[in-house]
Amino acid sequence: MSNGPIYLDYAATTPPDPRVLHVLQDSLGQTGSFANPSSIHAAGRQSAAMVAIARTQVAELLNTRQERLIWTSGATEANNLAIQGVANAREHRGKHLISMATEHKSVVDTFAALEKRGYKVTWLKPDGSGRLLLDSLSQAIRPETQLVSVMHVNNETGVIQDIHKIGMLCRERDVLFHTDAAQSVGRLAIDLAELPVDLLSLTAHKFYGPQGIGALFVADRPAVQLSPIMFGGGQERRLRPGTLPVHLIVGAGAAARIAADEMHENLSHMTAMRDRLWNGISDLDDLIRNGLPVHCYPGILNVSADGVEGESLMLGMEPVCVASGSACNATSGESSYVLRALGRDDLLAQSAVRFSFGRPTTAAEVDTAIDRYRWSVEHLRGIAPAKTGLLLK
Amino acid sequence: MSNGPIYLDYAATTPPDPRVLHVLQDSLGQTGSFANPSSIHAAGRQSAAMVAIARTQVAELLNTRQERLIWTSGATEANNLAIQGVANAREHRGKHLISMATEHKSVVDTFAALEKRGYKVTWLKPDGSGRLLLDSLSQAIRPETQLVSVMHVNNETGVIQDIHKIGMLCRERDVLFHTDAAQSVGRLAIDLAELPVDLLSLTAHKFYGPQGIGALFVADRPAVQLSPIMFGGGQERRLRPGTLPVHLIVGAGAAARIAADEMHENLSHMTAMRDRLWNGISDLDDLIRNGLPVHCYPGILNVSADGVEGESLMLGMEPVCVASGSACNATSGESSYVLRALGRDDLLAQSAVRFSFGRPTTAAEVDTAIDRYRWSVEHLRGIAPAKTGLLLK
Amino acid sequence: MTLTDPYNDTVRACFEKPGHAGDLQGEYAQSLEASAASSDQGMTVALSVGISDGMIVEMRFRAWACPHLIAAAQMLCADRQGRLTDSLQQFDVNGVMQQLSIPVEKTGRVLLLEDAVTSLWQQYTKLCKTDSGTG
Amino acid sequence: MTLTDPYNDTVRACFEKPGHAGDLQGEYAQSLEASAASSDQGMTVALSVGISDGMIVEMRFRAWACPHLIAAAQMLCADRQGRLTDSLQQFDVNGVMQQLSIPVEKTGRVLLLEDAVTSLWQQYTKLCKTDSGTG
Ligand SMILES: Cc1ncc(COP(=O)(O)O)c(C=O)c1O
Ligand SMILES: Cc1ncc(COP(=O)(O)O)c(C=O)c1O
Repeated sequence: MSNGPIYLDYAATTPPDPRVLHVLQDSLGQTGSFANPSSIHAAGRQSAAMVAIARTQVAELLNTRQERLIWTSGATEANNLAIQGVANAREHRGKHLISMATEHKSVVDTFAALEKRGYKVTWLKPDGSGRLLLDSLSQAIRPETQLVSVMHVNNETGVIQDIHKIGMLCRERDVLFHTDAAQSVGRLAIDLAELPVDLLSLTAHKFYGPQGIGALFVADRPAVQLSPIMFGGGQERRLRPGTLPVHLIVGAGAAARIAADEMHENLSHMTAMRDRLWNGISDLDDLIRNGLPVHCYPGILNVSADGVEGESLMLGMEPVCVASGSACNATSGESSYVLRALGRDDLLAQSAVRFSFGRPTTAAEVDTAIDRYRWSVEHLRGIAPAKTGLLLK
Repeated sequence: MSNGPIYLDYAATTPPDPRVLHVLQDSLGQTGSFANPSSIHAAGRQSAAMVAIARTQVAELLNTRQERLIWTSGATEANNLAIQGVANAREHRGKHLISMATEHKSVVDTFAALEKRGYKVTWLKPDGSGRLLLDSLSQAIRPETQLVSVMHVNNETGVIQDIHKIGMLCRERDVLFHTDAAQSVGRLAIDLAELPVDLLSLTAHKFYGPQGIGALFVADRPAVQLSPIMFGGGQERRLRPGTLPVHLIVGAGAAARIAADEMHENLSHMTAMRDRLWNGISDLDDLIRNGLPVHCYPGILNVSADGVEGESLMLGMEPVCVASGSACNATSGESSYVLRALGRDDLLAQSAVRFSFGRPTTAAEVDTAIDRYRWSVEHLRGIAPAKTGLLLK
Repeated sequence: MTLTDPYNDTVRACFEKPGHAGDLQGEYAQSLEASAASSDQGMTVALSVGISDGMIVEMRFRAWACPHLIAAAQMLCADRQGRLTDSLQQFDVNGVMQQLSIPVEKTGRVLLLEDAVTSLWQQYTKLCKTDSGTG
Repeated sequence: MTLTDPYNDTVRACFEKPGHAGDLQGEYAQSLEASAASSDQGMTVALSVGISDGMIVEMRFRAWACPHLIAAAQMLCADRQGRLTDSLQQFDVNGVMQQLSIPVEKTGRVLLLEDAVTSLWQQYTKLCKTDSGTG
């Protein structure tokens, strides 16, 4: 790995844990079963049994029952199913929805699509630390409000929302509550027996499971009505059709079990890596840490550097792979709407780097990241005009 | 394998080809890349390059260009995206749609959902051989018709529709044409440079690729407008959001290449296996072959047996895994709507067995299937009342 | 890996060798037949008994049915054969379902069998009234 | 596996060691500065030239820009330094894009650089008219 890329982008996606890899291989090979779990023959029943075990493993990670989970292709689909599903099922009751400006694209764009269909969406802004103020939520809820969707851990900043309090408020006011927990499931303890959450989205590739499989938790309450967004066979309680991908589900189950077992240890490791990195760069001038550390998941460190352009910063960081505050698409030139919602201007948002840490992250990798970050910031500031973006402001 | 299940249900799903397994393992391991192909860092770019290669491999199988393919989680999603997508994008032009009674559930139920939203759907019936009569299609097309959806190969009977002629008729009449080719891609030659098809659905797990990955082909014609059914990142030309599952895509690509290389040889093998099976059972009394053989894909043989109950037949067939003409869900008691559309009554539809063959199928397996089928039919007829279902008719 | 096998060993054994399937082999002073069918499930079960001196000497079934119903019919015949005709009065639906691990969704099918047994018993009591003294 | 690396070797080299980044080091009879910025992309590029006897003796740039634009500025400065001021008249957008394999979507950024060069040349010709005879 000495000359290869150093991956510090675990918030984007995680490699399958070696133990999950093993399970995936077994599942794809002779001891597994590829048959359609809906088939009534012996091979199908074996697949169904494997799917049931995996469903229980994911349910246990969240302290819920396996029947509450609907397999999807990932969190994007789970978010779409939750939000479109509630909106469509409860359309006759009212067309007001609430979410935040700092949600993931798959939530923001889904609500935006509903806006085009005539729904009213209230977009709440976080305070400067990235958190939702309960008061602003309370004021936004109206009699015709059907759903509040607020993510658990933000994918760019790591900011953790208090989903317990948000959920309590929603229950009091008789509004459904969805949370996109793509960044927190398998990373932070989540107890769905305790949390007043109606719908929760997750995706296995954020906790060392395979890509292409996720789930939506649907609480067992009469109010939680969902319409499917896709139609077909009767799989997944008629909420999500399609042949269940057995090996992916088995892999997700294995990943969930490992995550449950090692959560505490993983969190300590994340904290150590993050603090090491921050200690190594924080003496640079004009850095801004995005997201108030005390409210942040320790696996993510997001830093803006005044006077540095995002794409160049990414190149300077090589071979360290990190995420940028400029859009995924280098040429769109769009800067992070999440960071702008936290009060960063365009240039500061664009200059942001998201470091994110994983189980395999080593101190040596972090040290390389420190070196590369320091070099890049100093190098680019050396090239930049005296007053950054002067012409633009 | 002597005592284990004998799998003759390749129309439901195929195991990954050993070469695909190898590719999947590589892709998940050190030589692969798990990074998000949308990430701009080196690891992301490596993933993007792998995805591009796989996209080309699938495109080559269909003789089209890679930009025409949208990755989905499978054919169910591709069908939903095609049908809902066209309906929503062209709603203002007209709300009439045409499909067949013998389509897969993921097509039937999607149209049924649109019917609930006020669309008019004309459901065409096949003739007794299972084929669509072009005349009936021609008569069904109205000025406000937006889309015709007719599958290529039927999943229960193997009946092949003449999608060339159907597509030509649609072009003449200025109607979009979608075909669910889940059962034909990788099995029959498909040349999208020649075929007048606007939208085509496929799924990798039907051609020895992994489960959980499929694609929608979208023709490069201005008329082909699609609205997404899910919202999120800008992936897949804004038509299908979500982190691309790299290993699944790489696996689908490898499977496509193998299928292209070995199509002819696979087809001969299918034909030999099917004919061997039919020769071994056709002397039994009162068997009906569903789907006119001359129009059938040879990998599927569907046979009804008078006087035999479906679920019992399945148990009698053990350890041979085949599909039944009764619903997947043994207790729903619903018999195949596809076979009923071909003129079979409830009891004959329920008694149907779908044998389907794959690359790994051996003559010995087919011989066991013959033995078990003969035993089961004779055994169950021996138990049955003299006049089957007399009380019901 | 435990498979969720829908058929327990008794069901499998009854299905494989349903010794009481078929028609009555002997000639009896009294023989009765009854059948029941469900239109939604398409299941049909027919029972026949050969009775002598208030005893069920032979009991047979025919069925166009799923393995559970076949097994239930086979078990019923095996159990009643050799017993007093009175035994046709009782049919323990829950007991049968438990012994054969029949899923609850299939209760309706077991009730078909109960219908057929009840019908036999009713025919039998009618018969007794007609040629009184034989019973 | 070939990676689709968005940066070719020249871009990487210019980015790594942009020898012409910074401010003019020497003192010149004539020195000119020009800059251009795009509001949508947030890119800024500033050029400065030191001129003696109609020759570009030194040319420097500063940029808040993506690697392609940094490389283009660096290449420009390296190329023009030591040449006649006339060379500021020409700027081959296509040539630069080709040499640096700049994706077509970034054309706007290269045009920024052209704007800055053009501005330099215009300032220079104005200057020549004012103190005519020096040029
Ligand atoms: C917060 C959040 N929500 C949703 C998603 C989408 O997940 P997926 O890629 O599984 O669709 C992601 C990651 O991509 C995420 O970070
Ligand atoms: C004809 C046909 N269409 C669609 C599908 C659905 O495919 P998938 O399981 O990939 O969603 C299948 C198989 O299940 C099929 O046979």
